[in-house]
Amino acid sequence: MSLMAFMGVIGFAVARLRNLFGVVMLTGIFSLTGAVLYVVLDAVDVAFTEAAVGAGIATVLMLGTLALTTSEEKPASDNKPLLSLLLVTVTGAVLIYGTLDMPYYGEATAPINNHVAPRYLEESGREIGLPNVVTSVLASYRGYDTLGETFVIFTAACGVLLIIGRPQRGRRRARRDANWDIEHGIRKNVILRVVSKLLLPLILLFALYVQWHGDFGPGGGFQAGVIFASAFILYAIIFDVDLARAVIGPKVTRFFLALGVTLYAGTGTACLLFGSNFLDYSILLDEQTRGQHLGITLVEFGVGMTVAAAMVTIFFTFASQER
Amino acid sequence: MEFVLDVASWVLIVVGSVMLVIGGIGVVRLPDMFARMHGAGIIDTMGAGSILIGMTFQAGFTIVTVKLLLIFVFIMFTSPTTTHALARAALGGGVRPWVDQPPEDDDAGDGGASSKT
Amino acid sequence: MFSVAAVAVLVTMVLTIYRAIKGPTVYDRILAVNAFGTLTVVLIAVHGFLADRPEFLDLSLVYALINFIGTIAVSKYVEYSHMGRPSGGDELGDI
Amino acid sequence: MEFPGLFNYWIVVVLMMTGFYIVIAHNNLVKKIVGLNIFQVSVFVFYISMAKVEGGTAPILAEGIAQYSNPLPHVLILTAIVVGVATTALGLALVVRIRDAYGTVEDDEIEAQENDL
Repeated sequence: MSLMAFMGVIGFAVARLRNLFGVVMLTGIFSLTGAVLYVVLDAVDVAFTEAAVGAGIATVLMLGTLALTTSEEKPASDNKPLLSLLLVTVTGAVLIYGTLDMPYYGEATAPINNHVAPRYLEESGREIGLPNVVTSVLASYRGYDTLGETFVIFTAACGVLLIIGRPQRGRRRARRDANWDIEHGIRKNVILRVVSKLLLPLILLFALYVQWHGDFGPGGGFQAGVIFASAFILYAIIFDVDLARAVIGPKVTRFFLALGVTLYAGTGTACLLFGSNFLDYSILLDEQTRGQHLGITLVEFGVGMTVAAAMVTIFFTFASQER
Repeated sequence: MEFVLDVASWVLIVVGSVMLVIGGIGVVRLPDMFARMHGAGIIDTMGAGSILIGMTFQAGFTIVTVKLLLIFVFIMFTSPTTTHALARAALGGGVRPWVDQPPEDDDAGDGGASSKT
Repeated sequence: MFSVAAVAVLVTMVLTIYRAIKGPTVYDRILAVNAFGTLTVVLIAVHGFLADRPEFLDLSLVYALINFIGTIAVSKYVEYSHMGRPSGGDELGDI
Repeated sequence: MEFPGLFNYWIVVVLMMTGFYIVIAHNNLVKKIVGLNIFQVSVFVFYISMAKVEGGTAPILAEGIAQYSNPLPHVLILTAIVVGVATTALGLALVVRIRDAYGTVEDDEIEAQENDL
């Protein structure tokens, strides 16, 4: 079954040499297939993230860029393809040669499954007390790592703001006619408006569920943040970016962007102040598992905030550019 | 009781599977974009819908059933909406329904129907 | 029983992928992606039952959600930015 | 149990090379970013297929399950996906900015303009 999914993946991986819009659509399918594959390979949390990110945000961002640039790729003028094809084939052959020494798929004795992983699986139930091992590893055992990743997201959002966030010599969308909008915009579409209004609170509620339920099932800060952001993105799409900006302004998003990272790092520092190691939450409450649980909840909340704010910021920055 | 539920879910899932494939063939074989939407509609409603309902019979009264029903309701809401938005976009973008005999407006399909108030 | 559904979903996926790759207009592609998303929802749910751990349905729910948002975004993009703002959607009724 | 064998990894290599090819052989910057994405996904799939243990299930502890898949690569990839989209956004922002400055997103045209200066 997983093989079937794989076959599908190759199918359009090969067929992706087309006009850019088609390419973006195929990327959407590509990511959907990838997510199914992750589910089949037992990585439910990863599939969750891919679901929230790949099919939604990534596609929307790509489209935003296409709207700002061009949707047709110009045919290549030089005759590089042969050379590149050769290079690619050679590299691929070398890599395939490299895989010949690898342990077979699904082998429990493979080195990757035999060092820290069994410890996580056996001990995390006692040490952290959460059923979802992925969350335990993410937020507690490898908390440093996740802190770094959160900072990367924070930095990326800052970078987007720095590069295209500033109004540039009248390029910024001139506040357009409110009348035009009411008469012609997508807002006129009553069905879309009504259905989205119905769905928006559900999406937000679901995001919160994912956020707080991430300790017990698939989910957590990263996924919840993206889903939360997608609610605002939906609002901005159906209504208008300016209106959405009025709901959640640039100052608010920037504030939460910073607050999330601060919460994460602050939790770590609090552990330090209580006399333990950085990001060792056991000290926070009298009992080890309760302390861990509190720490993980706080940290995941921080991650969720940063991710949500970063995604909203990035989307709004793209959407409020004018060609 | 167990047996009845099993039979019911079997029937629903098999019907759903058949409908999925029919819808898929429709998406591939029908002549134009608006007609293909009908194929996609079958996938979304009859196919996905009956498979999800069939699975609720297997799940019993648990949180799983609730989630399945939630997904079902969700698809029932979003699928027509997206189809509508898409048909509008296509019509606005200059795609015209493929009509055999031009005078008969009924052939315009749901793309045409959606533009009536 | 669930394997029947899984096979049907996979077959249908292949058909929609064909349409997505071939699709003469962009709208065909969007349609195919949307249908593919629904199929993903079903496949993940079915896989949960196949693997005897059906508690991961949150995933399908997210898909149903995100698929909606994605398709709306794409429709908006082709309807308003492709053709330029002033002329888009003028001739349609006032739905 | 011979069949899956190394097959997954070969597919990963094929995908990775597809992405690589797109990055080096195409001039359009957006297309290059799509290529990078494919490359990235191939790495994700690689990690996740290494984490799969035969007979294991998702690493969410439950009663009566003895064998779980390896959670560690899941963690790494989970964060990598979100970071990936954030960096993709950064890349796309750069593309938008480049189009502002040069009026094109084709690599060779940009190079030609640079040479003209």
